[in-house]
Amino acid sequence: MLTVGLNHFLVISAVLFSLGIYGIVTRKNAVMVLMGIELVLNSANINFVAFSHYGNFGLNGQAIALFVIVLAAAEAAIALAIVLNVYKTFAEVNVDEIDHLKE
Amino acid sequence: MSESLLINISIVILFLPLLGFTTVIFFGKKIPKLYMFEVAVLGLTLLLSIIVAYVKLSIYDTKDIIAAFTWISMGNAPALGGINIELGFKIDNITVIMLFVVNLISFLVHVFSIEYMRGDKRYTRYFAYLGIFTFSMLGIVLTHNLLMMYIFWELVGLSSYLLIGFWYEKKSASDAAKKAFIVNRIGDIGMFLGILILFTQYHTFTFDAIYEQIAAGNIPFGSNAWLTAAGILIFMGAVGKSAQFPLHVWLPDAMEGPTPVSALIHAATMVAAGVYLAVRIFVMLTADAMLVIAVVGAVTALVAATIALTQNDIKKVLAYSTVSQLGYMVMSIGVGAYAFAFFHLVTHAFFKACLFLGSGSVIHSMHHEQDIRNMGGLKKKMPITYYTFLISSLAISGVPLFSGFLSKDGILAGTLVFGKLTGHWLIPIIGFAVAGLTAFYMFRLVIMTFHGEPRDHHKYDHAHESPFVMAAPLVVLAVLSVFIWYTPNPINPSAGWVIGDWIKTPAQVTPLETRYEFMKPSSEAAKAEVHGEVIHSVEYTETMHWAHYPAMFLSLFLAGLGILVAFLFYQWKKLNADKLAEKLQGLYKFSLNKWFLDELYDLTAIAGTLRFSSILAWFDNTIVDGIVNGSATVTRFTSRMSNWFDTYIVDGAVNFSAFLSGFVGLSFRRLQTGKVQTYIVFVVFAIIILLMFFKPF
Amino acid sequence: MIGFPILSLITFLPILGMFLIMFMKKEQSKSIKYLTLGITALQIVLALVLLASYNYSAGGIYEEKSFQFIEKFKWINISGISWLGNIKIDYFMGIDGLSMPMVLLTALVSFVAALSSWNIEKSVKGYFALFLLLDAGMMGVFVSLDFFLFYIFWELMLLPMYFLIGIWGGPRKEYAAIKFFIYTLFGSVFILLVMIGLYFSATELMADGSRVHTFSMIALMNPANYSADGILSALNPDNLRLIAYIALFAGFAIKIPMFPFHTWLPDAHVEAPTPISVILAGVLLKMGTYGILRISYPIFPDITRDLMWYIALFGMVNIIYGALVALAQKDFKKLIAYSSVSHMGYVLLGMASLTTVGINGAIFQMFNHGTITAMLFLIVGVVYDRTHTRGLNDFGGLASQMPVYTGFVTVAFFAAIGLPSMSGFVSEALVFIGAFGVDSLRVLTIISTLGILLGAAYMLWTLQRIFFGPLNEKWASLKDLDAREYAMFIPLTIIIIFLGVYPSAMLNIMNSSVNSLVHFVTTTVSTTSLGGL
Amino acid sequence: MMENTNLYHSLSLILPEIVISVALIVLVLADLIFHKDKKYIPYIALVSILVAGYYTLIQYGTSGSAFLTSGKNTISLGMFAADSFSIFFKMIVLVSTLFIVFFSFSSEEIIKIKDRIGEYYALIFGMVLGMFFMISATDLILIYLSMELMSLSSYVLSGFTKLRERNSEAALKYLLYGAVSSGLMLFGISLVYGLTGSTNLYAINALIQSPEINLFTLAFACILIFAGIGYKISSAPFHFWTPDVYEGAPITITAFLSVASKAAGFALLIRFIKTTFVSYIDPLGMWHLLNVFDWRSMLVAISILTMTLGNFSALWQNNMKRMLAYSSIAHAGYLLLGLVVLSNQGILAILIYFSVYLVMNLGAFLVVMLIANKTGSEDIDDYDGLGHTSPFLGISLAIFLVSLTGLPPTAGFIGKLYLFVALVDAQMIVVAVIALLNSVVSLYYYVRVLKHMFLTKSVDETPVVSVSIPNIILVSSLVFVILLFGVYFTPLVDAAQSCLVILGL
Repeated sequence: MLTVGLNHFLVISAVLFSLGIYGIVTRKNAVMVLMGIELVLNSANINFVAFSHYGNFGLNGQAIALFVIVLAAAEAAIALAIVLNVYKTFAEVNVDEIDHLKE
Repeated sequence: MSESLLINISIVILFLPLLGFTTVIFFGKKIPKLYMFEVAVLGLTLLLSIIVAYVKLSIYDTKDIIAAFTWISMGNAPALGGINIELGFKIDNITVIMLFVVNLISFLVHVFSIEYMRGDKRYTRYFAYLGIFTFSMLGIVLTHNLLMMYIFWELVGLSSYLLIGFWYEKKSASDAAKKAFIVNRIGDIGMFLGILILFTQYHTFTFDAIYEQIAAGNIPFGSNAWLTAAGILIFMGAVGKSAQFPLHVWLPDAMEGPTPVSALIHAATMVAAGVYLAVRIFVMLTADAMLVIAVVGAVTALVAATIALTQNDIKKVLAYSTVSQLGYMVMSIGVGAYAFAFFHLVTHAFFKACLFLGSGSVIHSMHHEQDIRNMGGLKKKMPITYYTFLISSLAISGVPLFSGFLSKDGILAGTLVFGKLTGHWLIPIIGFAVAGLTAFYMFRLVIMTFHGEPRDHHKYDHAHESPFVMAAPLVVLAVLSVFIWYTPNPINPSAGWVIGDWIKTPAQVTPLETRYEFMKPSSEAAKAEVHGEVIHSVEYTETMHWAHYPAMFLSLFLAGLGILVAFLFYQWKKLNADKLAEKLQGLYKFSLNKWFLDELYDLTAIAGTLRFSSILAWFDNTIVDGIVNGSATVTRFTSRMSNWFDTYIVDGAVNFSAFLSGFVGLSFRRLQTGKVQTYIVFVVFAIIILLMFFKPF
Repeated sequence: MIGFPILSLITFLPILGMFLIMFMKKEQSKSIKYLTLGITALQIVLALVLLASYNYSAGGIYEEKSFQFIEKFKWINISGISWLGNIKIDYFMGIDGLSMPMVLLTALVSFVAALSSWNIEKSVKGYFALFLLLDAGMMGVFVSLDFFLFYIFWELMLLPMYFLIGIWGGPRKEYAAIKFFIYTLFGSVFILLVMIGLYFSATELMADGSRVHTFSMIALMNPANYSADGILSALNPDNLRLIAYIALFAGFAIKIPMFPFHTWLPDAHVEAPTPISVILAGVLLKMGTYGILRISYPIFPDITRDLMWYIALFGMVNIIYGALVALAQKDFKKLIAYSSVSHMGYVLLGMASLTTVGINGAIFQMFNHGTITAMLFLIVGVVYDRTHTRGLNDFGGLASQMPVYTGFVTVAFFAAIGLPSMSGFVSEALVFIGAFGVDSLRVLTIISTLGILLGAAYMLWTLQRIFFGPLNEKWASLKDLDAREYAMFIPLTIIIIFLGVYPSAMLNIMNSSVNSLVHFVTTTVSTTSLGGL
Repeated sequence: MMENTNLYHSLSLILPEIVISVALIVLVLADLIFHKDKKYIPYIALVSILVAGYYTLIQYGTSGSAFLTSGKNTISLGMFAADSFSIFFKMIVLVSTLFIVFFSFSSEEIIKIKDRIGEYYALIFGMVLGMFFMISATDLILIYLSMELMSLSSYVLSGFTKLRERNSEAALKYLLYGAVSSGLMLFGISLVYGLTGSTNLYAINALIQSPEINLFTLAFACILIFAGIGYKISSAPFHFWTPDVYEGAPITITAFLSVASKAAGFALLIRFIKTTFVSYIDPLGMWHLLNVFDWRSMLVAISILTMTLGNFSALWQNNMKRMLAYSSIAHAGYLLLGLVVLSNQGILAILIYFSVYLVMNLGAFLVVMLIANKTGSEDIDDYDGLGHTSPFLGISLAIFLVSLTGLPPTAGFIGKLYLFVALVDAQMIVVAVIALLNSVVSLYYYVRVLKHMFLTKSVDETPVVSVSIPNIILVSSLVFVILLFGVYFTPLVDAAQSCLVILGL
């Protein structure tokens, strides 16, 4: 019987992390990029919780995960505000096109 | 008159012309009459130098008077000991005779110039320059050390430069001045190096101190070769100043200066300074050095004489004759005929000055015509000039009863002895050949100028005898070209004052093994004496006796032959010079073009240096500046390696910084795309790369 | 000895002047000029006061007590628990025979340059303020005995120089200015590095018996002050003294400028306005050689002895190369610039000899080159002011048009050629005598003497091209010198000739110090152990 | 009881942070209350800064750890360290905030948004609060949280004025880049947590000495965490946001980011490495690291890369702000040099350098702002002839730039001097040479500005930039400080010397 162990969580976390990075790098829409960031944050969260659980480190890890979730929410709020602002200025949210500031 | 008074008067003699120079150069523009002050100053120095000469030769004739002071003192230098550079004056017989000669000729030239230069727009400045020349020349004469010799050596170079280029509006004049200075510098470098060798060893510049050390067996760097080198190098100074082969090329060009200047500087005094220097260092010359000197002198005498044969410019002929005669003197030093070298210097000074002033007189009356082919028949118009010129020509040709015969005969006898004792027969052969050539070209000159029919009637008609102030110096000098001033016996100079009493060949101080046999002392007693007169070996004395008459008759014969041939060609037209020239066209051209030496130098040394310098300048601009700065060349080279370089670098980059910043900066810039996702990709890659490099195993 | 801090005064007087100028109105250009002139004149007076009370027999160099007019007090003194952050810097000034001639030179050249700045019209205020700042920096370099202080003054000159060339210069001024700036900065970062390295390697004994790290040059010279683990201590088997020496030397060499670091010089000179060229050639170049003599030599005597042949080699290359390149120039000013390269080669050659005669000659040459080249650049300036061209082939026959000027030119040119009776001869002769006396340098010296030939060649050729021959009709209305120009030329001419006739006037000042220097450099064993610490 | 003392003690240690938090609340409230006339709001900010400064300074000499938790091995595992090191950096942050408030008075960009000025200051105080915690944080979670607090405020601020496209673009880029960086860092933190079971730095220091630690994972985590901090201090290769954001953001914020947030980042990095990885400090002040990760090599590489990249890229810039951005990257490289020597001497150098950098960089930004106020341009080409028409600004900027180059007699030289002293002391000569050559390169672009101001003739009329009296005083005081510290730096070094204590070993 398959026991779900630390490694499984770590694999999932790694996959999520990679997907997040992939999303950040490839998505054109700013909102999609933001979602990629969420994936990265949550992959870390999985780590925290999993380590906390399997490593007998107490509840610290899970508390951290809560902090991160809250912060992620705040970040998302600010991010969406900024994206909105960008949309008002550029009339689009394609991060590829927003490259006026460069060499 | 006490010794100190004597030396003080000599110092006054030295500085009076400087006073004249400063006065005239600063105030001459405001007070044009000031040139008379300069002439008066020279009159005074002449008077004083006659007094000094008289006192010295009559009272102190065997005693040298020296006064010195410390010029630079460096205290007790580590590892070197006390370094004190002394300057000072030495008065011996040679000095006072030179003092007299220089001042006399200088004074006469001053007088002559009053008329000759009249109307020149820089009239007063001319006299100022003469003043500074006289000062410098007297400095050379009076010095007791090599450094001061070098200092004044350069100063005469300066005055010579100024006077040759006096009419600087003419390009040829300023060219000649420049050439004179630079060619002289070549010799001076040698002289300077020679002085350096001596100073390094002895920490003094004083002649006597150096000779004492050498006599004591202390030779430079412990090697006779260095001693020889020192002698030859110092002699290089003489090669430059006395216009010896191969540095003689400046002297004929120097004739661009005013003719009285040529008489004073480029015939009688300054060019003789080289011989004077050689006389001064004679005692430290090794046999090898002497041989070199003899050969240089002989070659110079021959080369110059052959060139003089075909020249048509009156001053050029005289110039080459000067070079040739200087060659004689130098050769004479080289063969050990010390006294005759100096004697010839003195006699030559008078008759050559006379010749030049005579030519000046001719040129003046012919309105600056210098080509003898346009002269002729001037004898009637200018009798004083003609006779003085003739007397001097006889003197230079070595005709008895004239001074030149006395000195030249001595030299020729000396070469003959040298040839016999050492086997170097070529030197006497050249010596005698040149004697014949000299007689020929001098009389060619005399005949072409004064005899026969005038060839340019227009100029001839305007020709006239020169006024008194020009004629008088000629007469004085011509008179001084007669034997009686030097010896009562017209065929034996040794019976006279100069050779018999005043000038004695000094014993050499060089290590015995480096001397010629005949320069070695004849006895143990003589060996101990440092400054004594040389007491020649018996062999030498015998040879001298043997050589006396053959030399005299041979030289007489050759001189006579030369004069005869000259008359055959030019006076009586029995022989045709032009036809001969055509027949021997190659030789003729060779002589006319001065052995093509100027061309040779132009093509090699001068063009080479200029070419090299422009290559270096290019090198400096492109490569040196480039490498430190980075260079277009390098950039271009690198650019070939990659197209990318071409596009981004070569356009803008000229120097290394741009090259480097182009490379680094641009590649960095390319990363800055403005696309945030690209940046994030870079971050991810950066993390991976960092991990690869800094992973712990 | 003088009661008041005369060295500080002579150094900071120009800074005071700079502030005064800053508070003057733009329109008062005449008063600004007179103020500057007055300040430089005052500097000369102070320098003469120094000279009057100068003790000729005091050696200086490595012995603090034989320096003169010493001003020393604590400037920065940070002491922590351990040595951490602990930097002791003294405000330490004093002069000896090495610096006295340079102080005189700086005062003189600044004065002359101020005079020749008279026809500056553009932003007068800024020009003279920067000019005075530059002056202060130069003076400071020559009187500082603390390495740190020295370095501050050394760098202080860069910026004013940059602006003076960059704003008031010729057509390619910006390029020349930045090139100068970059080159010199490049050199000085090496100096900085070596300075820090030295700081760590040596300590100074304080009055209370403790030992602290120090920037004092004099303390750094004493091998007994080095601890065995210092990276620049000869006791340390892995010491970096050779590399440090080369780095330091390179830093100074750029200023000299030594081949192949010299290429900034022609550009800077050609573009700089006349007075700045005068200062550049007259004073700034000397700082390089002064630095080597003051710092490299006594602090690294062992390496100096090892490398003297190479220094002489570079001296020789400078002499010959500079002269040859000068020969090919078509621009009057560039020619003079390259002649500077050549003439500074003599200084290097003389220094390399490590003998009293040679080093005396080198320092004397520094002074003489200062006066002579200053005069040469003034000469270029005079003709450029009038004709606005510097092409050697654009002239001809000026001698008849401007006889007095030609007279001064002749003096300056022949001085540059090294004609006896002018100061340049004595120093060159001493350099050659000194270098020739050293067995290993003899061949180099012999080759170097070619420099006097080439020097004569390019100088006389120039003289001919500009002044002789028929008058170029274009210049038929040129005026001869005016009173101000007389005032620039006469003092220099007098000094050049005076020192040529009586060189002891200057040589006596430096002689004791040179003897100490030579003694110190040739005999000091750098591995003397400190013991303890 | 125990817990309460602990809490009170902790609160006394975070008094400055409390002041900032209160000020933040007051500002928000004031913004609501004075919604008509908001001209008093900046003064509230000023007063708060002064009060916070006061409370920071009186902490001098105390050293303690706040919010202790009783861990397994030791009892004093606080997550907040109050020590002199943090006081120094907090003062740097406060001083720069003070200047930013002054700048904001006269910045045209900020004046245009005066109706939102309350939010503006509130956000700035949010940043300050974040920085304060960053400076003192000794727990990975506090580190993460404080960084996020600061970042979130700064994202908004960089696009705050919304006057031009570039504001929004800067905000978006900063946001995305920052979020990804903090995400990476968080992932790193989670790995560290997994390896050690703790987020407290002291505890981690003890735990990673265990031989069972997977060094590869640790290295990965370290690099990820460094990526997070490296982006804050804009060290290569995590600097890419810097030029774009600096150019796009309002100039006051750019100045603030370039000094204060960099200071906080450096404080954090130093404390993180020191607390987590040092095994012991020898009497000479050299740090000896645990043999788990080769920080020194990595930092050397990154430092050299950073300064080289910053300097060489700056050569090409035509926009003053962008050039100063690259220059600030280069300076981050120099500052990292102080860390790579891993010694107290190096930290001292960093402290000194930062104080100097604060003055000269703010000075440069101030002058650029004053010029931009008038001309509306930050292009270097538009500076042509400015030195002649506005000599005061020209000369001041020249002095700031010379100081940034590091030439004596300016304070910038002293900063560099101490850095090189530290490097030579640690015998890292080659690195020192590279750094010195870099500073030669930097001369090019700084002098280029001088060239445009003084050497180049303007094509068209150069405007005369007049400066108000307060600004003259402000600029002159900065110039004065630069020159004073250039020739007399004893007080500066003394202050820095007394602030070297980093709580822990």
